[in-house]
Amino acid sequence: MSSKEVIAKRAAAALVDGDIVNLGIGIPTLAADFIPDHIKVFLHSENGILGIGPTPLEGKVDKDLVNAGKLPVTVETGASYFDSASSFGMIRGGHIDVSILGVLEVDEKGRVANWSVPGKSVLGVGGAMDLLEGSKKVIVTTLHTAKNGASKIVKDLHYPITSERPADIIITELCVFDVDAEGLILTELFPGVSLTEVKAKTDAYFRIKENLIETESESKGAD
Amino acid sequence: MSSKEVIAKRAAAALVDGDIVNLGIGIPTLAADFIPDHIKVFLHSENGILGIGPTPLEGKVDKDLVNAGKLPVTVETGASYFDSASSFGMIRGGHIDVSILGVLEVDEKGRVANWSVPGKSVLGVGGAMDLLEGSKKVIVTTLHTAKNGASKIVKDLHYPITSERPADIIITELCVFDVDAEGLILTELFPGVSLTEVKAKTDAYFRIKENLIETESESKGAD
Amino acid sequence: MTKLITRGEAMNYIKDGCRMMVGGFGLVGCPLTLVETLLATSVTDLEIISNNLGEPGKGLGALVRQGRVRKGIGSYFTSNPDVAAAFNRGELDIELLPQGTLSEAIRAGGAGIPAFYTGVGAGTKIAEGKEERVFSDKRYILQEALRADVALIKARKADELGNLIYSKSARNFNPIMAAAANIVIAEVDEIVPAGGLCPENIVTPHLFVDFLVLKEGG
Amino acid sequence: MTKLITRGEAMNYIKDGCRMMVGGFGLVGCPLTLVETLLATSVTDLEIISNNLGEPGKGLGALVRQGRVRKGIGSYFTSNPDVAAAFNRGELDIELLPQGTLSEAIRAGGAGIPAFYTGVGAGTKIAEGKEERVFSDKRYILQEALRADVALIKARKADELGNLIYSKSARNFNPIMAAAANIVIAEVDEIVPAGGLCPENIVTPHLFVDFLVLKEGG
Repeated sequence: MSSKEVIAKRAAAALVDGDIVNLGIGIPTLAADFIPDHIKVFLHSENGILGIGPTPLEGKVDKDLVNAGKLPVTVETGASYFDSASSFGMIRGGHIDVSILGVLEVDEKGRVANWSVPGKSVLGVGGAMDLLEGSKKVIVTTLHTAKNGASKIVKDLHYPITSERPADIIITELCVFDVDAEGLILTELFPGVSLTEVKAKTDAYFRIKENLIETESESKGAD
Repeated sequence: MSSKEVIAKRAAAALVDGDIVNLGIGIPTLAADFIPDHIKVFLHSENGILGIGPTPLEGKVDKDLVNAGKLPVTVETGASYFDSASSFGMIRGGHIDVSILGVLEVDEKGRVANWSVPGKSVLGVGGAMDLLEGSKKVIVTTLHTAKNGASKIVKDLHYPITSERPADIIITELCVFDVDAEGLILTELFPGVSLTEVKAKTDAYFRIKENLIETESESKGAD
Repeated sequence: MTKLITRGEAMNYIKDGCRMMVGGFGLVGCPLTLVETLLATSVTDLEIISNNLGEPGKGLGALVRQGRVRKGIGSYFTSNPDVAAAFNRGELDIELLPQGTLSEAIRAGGAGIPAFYTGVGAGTKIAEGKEERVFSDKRYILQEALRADVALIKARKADELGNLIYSKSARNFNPIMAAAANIVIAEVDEIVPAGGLCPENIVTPHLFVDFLVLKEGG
Repeated sequence: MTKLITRGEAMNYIKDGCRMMVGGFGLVGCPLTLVETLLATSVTDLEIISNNLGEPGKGLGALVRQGRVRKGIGSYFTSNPDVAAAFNRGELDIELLPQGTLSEAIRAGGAGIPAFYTGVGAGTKIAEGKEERVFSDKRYILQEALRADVALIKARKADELGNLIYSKSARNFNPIMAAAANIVIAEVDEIVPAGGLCPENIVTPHLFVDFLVLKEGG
């Protein structure tokens, strides 16, 4: 499994039966492939769909049926369509159980930057702020470090903040942090990942859950 | 024709082809029977219907299909149903061409009181304020005087005002007033009605249209 | 993960002192099976958001007559003399809103909008005690959103997931109340399998609906 | 009283300097026949309210490339490099709103609500210059409604009266824009007789729609 798949799979494992889930672009979209068989979740798309299904087969694309990333999708039995104001009313009104989001950075309070890069013209925000503000639970999925090796889990955000509302869970290819009122708590290390490695690659201050377990190799992993 | 029918017929004559019309309870409802054959108007009901048709025949009543007065109605071909927030969005948003309203009183600026009687508990307003505030044109239909002979077209309202927005036309069994920024203008006398009678029965100050015509008997009436 | 419960089970979600939304325009579109079941319980001290409080002794009117309603928030209570009597005895608190302000406040509550401005009621008795503000030389008043602990609504048909469609003018306040309460219980005439409602025609998507109750005799 | 006009006639309602709403999420649900017809006119200096400004050289993107858009109000222009280029040259003004704030502001414009509060964007760059207010210890910002001189929308099917239904996720901004402009022109794939759409399933009642134009080749 690639790093991104490890993250997506762990995010999917955080879902519970009946959840209404909004998946962001990138790693979050991959989570759809790892939803456990014993639960049923419903995928919401902010462009006006509840009940998104798998990507259509070639030749079966409907040009009127796309997700928020403007990619062709299908719908499941029991799906519904609605207008954009209704869709964002669902988001802002607290009717989405879980949003899984990609980020540029997340800070030591769990706050997210995922919409704008400084120095570039600010020309797109889409639904990023709405989803972070309104979803009951926010799961951040991100590679632990950027291509240049810099930590993406930082003391202070270098990029403009998306919302004052922090994420609830942060999942990287190395570990999982929960977020509470004081900040980050490291709750899981993936198999083969050491606490030393996470400390080295994390700029943000974080607490460590009691009895945190390091497992040495993938084969011993519970995940 | 009864006085109320005279009023209702004149109100219906003020409608134009294609108008979206909301009819209040009482005299306004009667106007539906006098809509000229050569025009087509669409009746809106604030409880969520566009395209109300005639009263159903006995035995053909649908308990889920009532007007804003909670009386059984039918719908015409091309009708639609919507929720209460959408319906009042139409009203407040300026999508209703004409509202025909009953009143307790109207003042010399054309402002209306039609929702609350002083001294009694204020326990109902319904859609009265919305319709007055939001409709493009407001036609007031009222008997000229109350049962005790008091003018219903008054200098100052005795009852709580419904909206700061004045009516556009006031139709009684005696005459028609237009309303402009300065107040009332008497524009029509019904056949057999003298200017003297209107002056005697009207407490409000009003101007008189140039070349206003008094017709002596019903048979000579243009109406 | 079925949402279907009995009318008796539905009562577990209605607690003494709670704030409740009840759909309907008069008795049309009112969840009468749920209201009748509630009448048979001892739940009291209710705050009810509903356009009306039923008719004398009927629907919510029966709750009013039994003195189990602490406060009514709606637009038109004039047609129920019991409401005026209870109000005048000081036993019932009333908050009166223009019908469009009531419905917009409920929609706002469901859509995460804490407050909005409306021109309706500005300069009238309804505006007393409300904040006023001028936009483009016109007066508006501030209205805060309405939400409730539980909403009892009526729909014509549900699918097993809880998607809803309504019947004619019985739609009225039901779809907006479906979004504005912590627990939403929909009384329906009929439940069809998932897929039995066309995705384009669903009025209330299932994410708003917690429980389904079949109408008595429905 | 027919609402059907030609695509050429529709252009009479789009004037230099006007403020226009255009439906669609990217090209999905965008009234492309109307946009293409507009491209063939000389109308310029447009202010466009639309979630995006098309794609590079496509849909509204072609208008941007020709320098005929004065200002864009939307939520996501990042996918069209022409927009960034024109913005950086100072030739295009941009007002960026979170997508939910954009859609709610359009809905408010159609529903006679002058302004509302939203928590989305509070404490971020989006809030700069906006009024802030606290309700129940949480920060919100004030957003005024959006309206336009003309709206170009896309629906799947109309009846002769102008009632509309949409297709899947091509619905998006179209129903709310149908309510929020002085003149509303709907491009449709098909027109059926009155009565051809079920009253329960009509999404946009005909009172919102001024003119119908048939999609090219539709």
